[in-house]
Formats: sequence, C-alpha cells, structure tokens
Amino acid sequence: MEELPLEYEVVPAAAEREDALQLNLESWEGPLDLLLTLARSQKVDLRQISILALVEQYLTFIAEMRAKLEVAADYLVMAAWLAYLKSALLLPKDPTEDPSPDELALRLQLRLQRLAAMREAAARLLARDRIGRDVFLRPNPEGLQDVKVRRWDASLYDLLAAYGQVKLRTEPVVHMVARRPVVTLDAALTHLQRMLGVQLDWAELSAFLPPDYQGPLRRSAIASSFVAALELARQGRVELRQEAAFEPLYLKASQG
Amino acid sequence: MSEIDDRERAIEAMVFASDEALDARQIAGRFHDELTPGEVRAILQAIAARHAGSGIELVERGGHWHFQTPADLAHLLRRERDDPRKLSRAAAEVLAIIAYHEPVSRAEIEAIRGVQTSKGTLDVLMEAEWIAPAGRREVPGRPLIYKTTDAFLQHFGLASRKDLPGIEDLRAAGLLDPVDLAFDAAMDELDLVKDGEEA
Amino acid sequence: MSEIDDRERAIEAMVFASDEALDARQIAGRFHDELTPGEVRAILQAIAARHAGSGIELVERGGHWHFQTPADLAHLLRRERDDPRKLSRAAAEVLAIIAYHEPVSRAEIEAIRGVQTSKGTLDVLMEAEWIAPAGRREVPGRPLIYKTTDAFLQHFGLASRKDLPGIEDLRAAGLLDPVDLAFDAAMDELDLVKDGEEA
Repeated sequence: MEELPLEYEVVPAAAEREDALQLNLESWEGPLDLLLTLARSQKVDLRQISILALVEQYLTFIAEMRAKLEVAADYLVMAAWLAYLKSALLLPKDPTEDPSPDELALRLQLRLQRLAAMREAAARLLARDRIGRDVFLRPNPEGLQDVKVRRWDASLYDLLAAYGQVKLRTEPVVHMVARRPVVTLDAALTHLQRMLGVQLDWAELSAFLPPDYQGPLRRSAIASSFVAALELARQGRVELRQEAAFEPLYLKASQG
Repeated sequence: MSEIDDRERAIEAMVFASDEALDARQIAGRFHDELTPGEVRAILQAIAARHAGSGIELVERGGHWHFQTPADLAHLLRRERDDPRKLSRAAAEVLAIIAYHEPVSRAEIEAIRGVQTSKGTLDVLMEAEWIAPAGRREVPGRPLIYKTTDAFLQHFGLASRKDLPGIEDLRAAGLLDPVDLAFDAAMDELDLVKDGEEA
Repeated sequence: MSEIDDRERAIEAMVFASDEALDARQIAGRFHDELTPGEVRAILQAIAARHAGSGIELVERGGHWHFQTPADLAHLLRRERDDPRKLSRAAAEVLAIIAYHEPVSRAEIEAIRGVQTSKGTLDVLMEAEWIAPAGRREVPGRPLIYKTTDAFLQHFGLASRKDLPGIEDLRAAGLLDPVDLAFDAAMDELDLVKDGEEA
C-alpha cells in the first residue's frame, strides 16, 4: 500500500531519537499503536513482517521506558503477553498447545494490518478536498424560505351560532318561574293514612291516589305518596310488598 | 461549451466564495496586480454575460460585484404553506355583527356585543379578507365603518347578504336559545329517539 | 449561449440560494411535485455539465447537490481563511473506522484500535455532524452503533460511501473483515496449502 503523508505525523521510534528520555507513552494511542509504529520502522510489508523481531523491539522499548518512566498498565499487559508469545515462538512446537504460538502471531499480524489500513484510510480521507479548506461554498446564500400563509377557517354555522349568542346575550332577560301543581308530603301522608283505614287488603300504591289527580299533579302525587308510604312503613304502620324491581308497589295496613 | 480561461475561472470562484461583494481593484490585488482593474472588469463582464439567462447572475452594484439569484425567480425561492386556523369565537361574533348590520363602526359592534372588541379581532377578519373598511361614519370622531366582502360571501357559500337567515329563522333553528335550554332540547330529542326505538 | 429552460433556471437558482445542499426530492417538492425526482436529477446533471470547467461547480454528495469552487483553485481562495477543524489523530482514526465499517459500535472501534476511545472523540465527530448514532446492535448489552452522515460526505467531497478512498481494495483484501473472520480465512488457506503439499 502506498504511503501517504499523515496530517498527524507519528513520533519516530525510540531508536531514531537521541532524547529517548523525553519520549512518553502518550505519543501513542495504546500498545497496538506503538507496535504498529515499530513495525513500520522495519520498512517491510506487514504481511511479511517478523512478529518475533517486532516483539523483541517492543520488549526492549518497554524495558527502556520502564527504567525511566512510569509505564502505563496496558503497555505492561501487552509486554507480558508478548513475552509469553516470544517464548512460545522460540520453544520447540508443542502440537497440543491451543492456540498455537503461530496462530497468536498471525492474529497479532492481522490486527496490525487492520489498524494500519484504517490509519492510512484516515490520512487519505483527511487529504481529500475538504469544504472550507480546498473547496468553498457560497458564504451568504439567500436561503430558501418557507412562508406560512394563515388561512382562517369558519363555517356558516359558526357565524350564525355566534350571532345567536350575541343576540341572546344582549336581549333583556326575563326569568319566568312557572308555578307547578304539587302534592306535598304532608298532604300525601294525611291522605294515605286515611285511605289505609278504608282499604284492608293489599292494594297498589296508585289505588290510594285521588282519581281526579291528572297530569303533572298525578306524577307529583305518586312521588309524595311513595315517600309517605316509606315513612309509614318506618313507623311500622304499613307493610310494603313488591314482586321485583320496577314492579307495582303494594301496601297494606299493619296488623295490630 | 468553449474552454473558460483560467483567470476567468479564478475570478468567478473568488466572487462566488467571497463574503462580500468585490470590486475590480480588490480582485486585481489578489492576482498580485498581474491583471489591471480594467482587465478584471472585462473578465467580470464576460462572466456576467456567460451566466445571463441562467438561474445565477453576476451583478455590479456601485463597482462591487456579487452573485445573486435573478429577481424574477424570487417567488420560487419562497414556498408558501397553508397554516389553517379556526376563527375564534370573538372573531366569529364580530364578523356576524358586521354581516347583519353593515356598515358598522367598532363602537357599534361593541354596543351590540356588549363587550369590548380588540383591534386584533378586526385585523384577523381583514387578514382573512372577509371584511373591509367602508369609509367613515359622519358623526363626531368620524369612526371607520366596516362591511363584508365578496370573499366573505364566497367563503360562507352565500349568494348575497340577503341569504343570511333572519332573526326568526335563527330562533326557529334554536340558535337564539340559551345554551342550557338548547342542551335540554337536544336531550329531549335524544329521549324521543330512544322511546321510538323501544316502541 | 443557448436558451436555458425555465425549470432548469429555477432549479439552478434554488440550489444556488439554498443554505444547505438539496436533494432531488426536496426540489421536486418545491415544484409541488410537478416534476419527478428523476426529472429533477436529469436537470441537475445538465446544470452540472453546463458549469463544468468554470469557476463554480455543481456537485452531488450523498444525493444532495450544492455549488462549490473547484478544488484546483484552492490556493487562490484559501487566503485569510481559518483552517477547518483540525482533527486529532484519534478522532481521524475513529472517523475512518466508522466510515469504512459502518455501522459500528464503540467496542468494535476499540477492537480495531486496540485502545479505549474517549467519549470526547465521538463527541467531537458528532458535534461536527460527521457521525450519528444509527440505532443499537441486537447483541447482549444492545450497544449503540454509529454511521457517517450526509454532512460527512459533503465535507470530504464524497458522492457516496463507495467513493471512500481505497474502500474497494480494502474490502477485496479482507481488511474490513473482523480479525476472527480473517483469521479463519487465513487458517483455511494454510490448510489448503498444506493439503496441497501433502498430496
């Protein structure tokens, strides 16, 4: 793959720097990044790289750093893992070992390839013709406007109803309270008591009403008589009977 | 299309990307005065001619050049959207009063409504183009008087104002009943319907 | 210059006047859908062709069109302008990983980089509106996944994600596949080679 200038140039590997003392681990984005930097210093294709050589470089580097600086934990974890990998690679192969050191090395190589690919992709991306650096937009476009047009809505009914309400509100208001014929509870009580003296057997409530009460007066009489019947029942002077809800109500004077 | 000269391209891009309109001298300066302002002006005119009749135009204002969209396309760059709103109760009342009593002044409307009428209510009705001023009443203060418009008749589906139902019609339709009475009437009707069903 | 069609003028003016890149559907909408997006696209291409080689170009980025200056004139225009946002190395890498692998979760980004990604890095990219959350991965923990945006394509001058530099080569080389997948493939290949040798 073609080497592209990075917008962010990496810090050269320790070997290339005289003042290794000033190196710090913050120059790298983690151990993998340091490994990649070291790998690049081998100047060979990542597919051909010697993982063993790379591991040695890393371990040497970390050992140097350790002598001088506080080394971050993840670098040390990586160092430990690489030391293990190194010994495994150097020892005679044990076919029962799983995963094999070669497989571990291959994995590391694949990871480095992927990171290198993305590193390069980032550089190429940043090198593109970017807006504000290489290409320019119109600074003050007129802009497209969305204009809201208010549309008022009302129906003829709304209009007429509104007028009706105005008229009503402003018309002189006269309240007429109609006098309605009623039978009072007292009248009903008196009447019912009188009728119970006459009527000895069970009889329907309506039978106790004066026959000449008609219309609203009769409705009022039914209501009053009903309440009167309840009152007399409470006093134990009358018995009530009803077959079921909404069935006719029967009354009879209490015995004794 | 014929090949465009490099300097012409450059000047076109400069004017396009500039925050403000540029004059020929400023542009010449950017070329380290390899071009005279006169030459720049000639190139600007060539660019303007090239864009003539398109959707972009290069114009000169007081010696400064800038790109803009042609004025005749302004209507396309605005998009009008309907924003429907229900007329308020107060506005409906005022509109009805004007329709039934026109021409009327605001004071007369208030007298009929029995409440003050905000200026905004009349504005809304004028914006809807349902009412319009119809001169002034020749009384002290010469108040403005209002009448309904043809748009009003159209919107409400009326051939003329004479089509507005009279007071007796409104009464017959129950529109002059107090709201609670009207409610009772509606309930009665409901009961009748139920009774009918049971029967 | 030949007469330019009214609709072409109108579309040219719309894109020129707009403060953001427009897509064919938005433009068709402004014509109250009297034009189909397909027709709009054809007209946009005609406009782009008409401007080719001039100091202004009409470009398509992720389906959205805008006018800009040609890149080769950058040296004339760069004067007195701020550098665009300078990305940290971490941010540039994270952006590249999201662009080439999208959609990806933070854990997947970290697997490639071998290092934790600080929250700030994703924030910077989101603030620039170059990346956006794209839902959640349906795996345990339901991690948020990220993708690049139209603004990303615009900023980096990409017509679509297919234009990402080298993406086809990377995909062909398997460099966009996870390590596990690449590892299995490599082992298979090794086995094949071995089998071949043994045979």
